[in-house]
Amino acid sequence: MLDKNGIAQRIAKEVKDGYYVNLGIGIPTLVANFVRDDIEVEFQSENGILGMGPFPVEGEEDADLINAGKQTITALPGASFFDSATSFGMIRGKHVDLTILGAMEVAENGDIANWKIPGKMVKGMGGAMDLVASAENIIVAMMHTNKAGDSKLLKKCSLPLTGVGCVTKIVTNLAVIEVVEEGFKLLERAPGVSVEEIQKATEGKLIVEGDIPEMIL
Amino acid sequence: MLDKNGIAQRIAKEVKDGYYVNLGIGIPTLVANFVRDDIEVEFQSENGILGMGPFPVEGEEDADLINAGKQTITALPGASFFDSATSFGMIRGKHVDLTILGAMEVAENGDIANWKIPGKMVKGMGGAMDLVASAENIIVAMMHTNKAGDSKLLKKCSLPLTGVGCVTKIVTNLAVIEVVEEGFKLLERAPGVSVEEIQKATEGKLIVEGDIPEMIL
Amino acid sequence: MIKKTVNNVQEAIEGVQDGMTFMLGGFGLCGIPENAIAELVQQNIRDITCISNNAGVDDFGLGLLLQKKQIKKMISSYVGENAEFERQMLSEELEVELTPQGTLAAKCQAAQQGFPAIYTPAGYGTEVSMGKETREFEGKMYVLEEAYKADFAFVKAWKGDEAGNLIFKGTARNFNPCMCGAAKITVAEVEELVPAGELDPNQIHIPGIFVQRIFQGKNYEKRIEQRTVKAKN
Amino acid sequence: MIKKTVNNVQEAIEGVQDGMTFMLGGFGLCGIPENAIAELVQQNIRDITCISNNAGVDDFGLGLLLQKKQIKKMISSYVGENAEFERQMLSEELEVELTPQGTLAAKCQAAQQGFPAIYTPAGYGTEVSMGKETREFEGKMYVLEEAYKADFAFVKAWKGDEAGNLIFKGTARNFNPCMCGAAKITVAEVEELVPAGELDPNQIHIPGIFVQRIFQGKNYEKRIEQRTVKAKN
Repeated sequence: MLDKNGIAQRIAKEVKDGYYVNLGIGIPTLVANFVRDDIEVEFQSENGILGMGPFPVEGEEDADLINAGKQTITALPGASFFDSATSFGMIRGKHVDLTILGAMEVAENGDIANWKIPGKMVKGMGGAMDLVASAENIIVAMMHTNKAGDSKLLKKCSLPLTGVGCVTKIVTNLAVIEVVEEGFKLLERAPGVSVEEIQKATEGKLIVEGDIPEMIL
Repeated sequence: MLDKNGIAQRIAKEVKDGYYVNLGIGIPTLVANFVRDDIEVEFQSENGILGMGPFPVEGEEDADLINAGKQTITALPGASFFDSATSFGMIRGKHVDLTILGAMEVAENGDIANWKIPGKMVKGMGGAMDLVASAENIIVAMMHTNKAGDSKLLKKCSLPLTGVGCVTKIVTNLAVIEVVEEGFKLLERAPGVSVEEIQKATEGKLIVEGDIPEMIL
Repeated sequence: MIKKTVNNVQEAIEGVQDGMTFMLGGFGLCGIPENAIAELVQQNIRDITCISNNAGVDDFGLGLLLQKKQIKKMISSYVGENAEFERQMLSEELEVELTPQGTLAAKCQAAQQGFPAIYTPAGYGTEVSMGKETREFEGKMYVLEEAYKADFAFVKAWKGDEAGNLIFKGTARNFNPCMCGAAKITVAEVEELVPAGELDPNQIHIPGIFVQRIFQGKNYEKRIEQRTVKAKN
Repeated sequence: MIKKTVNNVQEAIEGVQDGMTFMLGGFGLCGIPENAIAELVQQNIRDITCISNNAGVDDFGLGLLLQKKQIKKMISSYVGENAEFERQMLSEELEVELTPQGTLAAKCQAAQQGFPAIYTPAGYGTEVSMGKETREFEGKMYVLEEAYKADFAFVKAWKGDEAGNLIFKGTARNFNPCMCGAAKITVAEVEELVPAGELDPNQIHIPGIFVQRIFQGKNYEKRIEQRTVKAKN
């Protein structure tokens, strides 16, 4: 079973040379720490920077330089700043190669719900709806089940949707899953996790073909 | 009767303090020479400059600094450069206060034709269709009649239209005319030109109310 | 050159009235029009509709207007980090319209550039598109979103000149450029106001034609919401 | 940082084929991708559809491609100043689609930014809107214009860096930024190519994400179409 850093580490392997990547808040943010340093990757933050770097050294924080999580950041050589319309132009225009974000629920048809729980305080969708509506490669980083132990990989989302039929891959504490036409296709098991455990934690249709390898981090 | 410079000089009086102005090719370009220098005006050229200045001094021409007529120009203090999409955003968004352009024909309902003569070589509409479709204040600068002596102020345009119901004012070698709901309202006569002469040169409905003053340049 | 300078924030916001709709630049607390907000609080302008990506924090940014219950309606993409906001929203004192962030930016820019509406894929199939016209282009579904209308846009830039030309800094740019010229009157406050001719015309982010009034702001706090740092090596 | 540099124009235009659609930046002869055009002539790429505001002059710019009859179709707003163009158009060797200039810019930018179509008032009620969908918004009529599709966009910038970031100069900017990222592959040629980090990230006109290949151009002629000067006082 993986912890949050493990999930991030596994997702980092999906980041390929030459990718522009948008990282959501939470586990996705951790992915940056695990990307191989022999490939060329640039991180986009939708508030208006391409070429986002690590947190600044203490004392060098700049109030005018933050990421979409409102954290102080740095800009790497080759970075650029732009306005919000241009930023979402990049996203809508499919120039960002990979979007990694968290979710409360994913359905077997690729629907995602990650912005609203009816009856609870709603904080808003931020840029998530734009990201999932346009990106061609969307990886969800999340725990396989919620705090109550219920599956987050469902036949149908019960929460209000963020986007329809858009998720391509899911990396959880238990498994790597590809969303295919027929449902959740199991690709890899987390270290020490059995197919049965994954099956039990998955409400939606899980497709298990042949031997499922344990993931290599 | 006015010559081209006279028409430009009369139109210059329509340019008010604080106006952003787009000048078309031909007579409109001459208007800049006659604008009072005690008012604040900025000229926009749709190829991407605001704050356009006069032609450069010989030897200081810059191939990267031209107007929409492809002439070398200068930039005044406070100028800015921008791309074509932004430029037409200014125009479409009604931020340009006054558009002055030439025409082959204007109809009594404000239609304008100035880009195409069927059967002849067509050069294209350039930015004219965008300008007339969006500007709220459009002054046409032209001769009252064509070379054959036919009126260019018509009941209905015979040539393919550039825009519909958009012209607000017309300044010709003979008169200043406002386009109102009922037709061409005669506002001023050119020096030495009688109402009868204007009437004779106007095919569309000319509205003459009261005494028509001779224009003051 | 057309001069856009006004002497102070009071002159800059002249004409604001109760019940108006305002656009306010900024992302979180980054690049917000601090001076204009403070003056709206000061003048106690009420029943405001705010188009702003966020709603500030409890004691800063739009939170200051919320504290005094001056805001009737918020149009935003993300409104967390604000307890008073939450209280007013749950008690239905405050009307809230949540819009995807890219749609928000596009609807402002559409107003700026005279596009009556845009088609965006964001929100299709979600409650955001409920009651809205949708349409297919080449096998993909889009939602028709109309341009915003606003009475004033309040933006904050880094540098500006007398002609109203603006230059933003870093990610403090965000929504500010999209809102310039998107309201009837655009008010820009800048950290540094310079005479016309001092800014390179090639480096202007927003040409002065999109700005009606510009003034030199004061006492910028530029608060940081999440101070994240790494240790020195 | 993702490197976009290629060694020369040959590498830059690799993959171009007969029958493709190209976007080409520039207004008149100002800011045109001289190197890319010369290489398209050299490689005799034929049956091209060109989306370009103008068509060059007889012996420069797109006129060079016209001379060799490489262009099948021109999509432009203004095509005067070119006798060979006129001859081919009148003899129907060349197909011509005339589009209002602002619509041309907007259709390129829509492709760049993932908008499937835009509504513009330009051309409503004229032959440009014939056969196109029109629609009323708040009492004004608009024409629906779909985003362009192109295989390559060839643009020319003043400065660029290895990451593909571009800065344009003066009115040589024009259509170039709108076309970046609006085609499957965007090729930028620059007068000065610098290492990443040398350009101020605040002053980038086009972020490198919109550019696939960048190279240092050569032998820029930068011809002036209308040399207009005033006498020295």
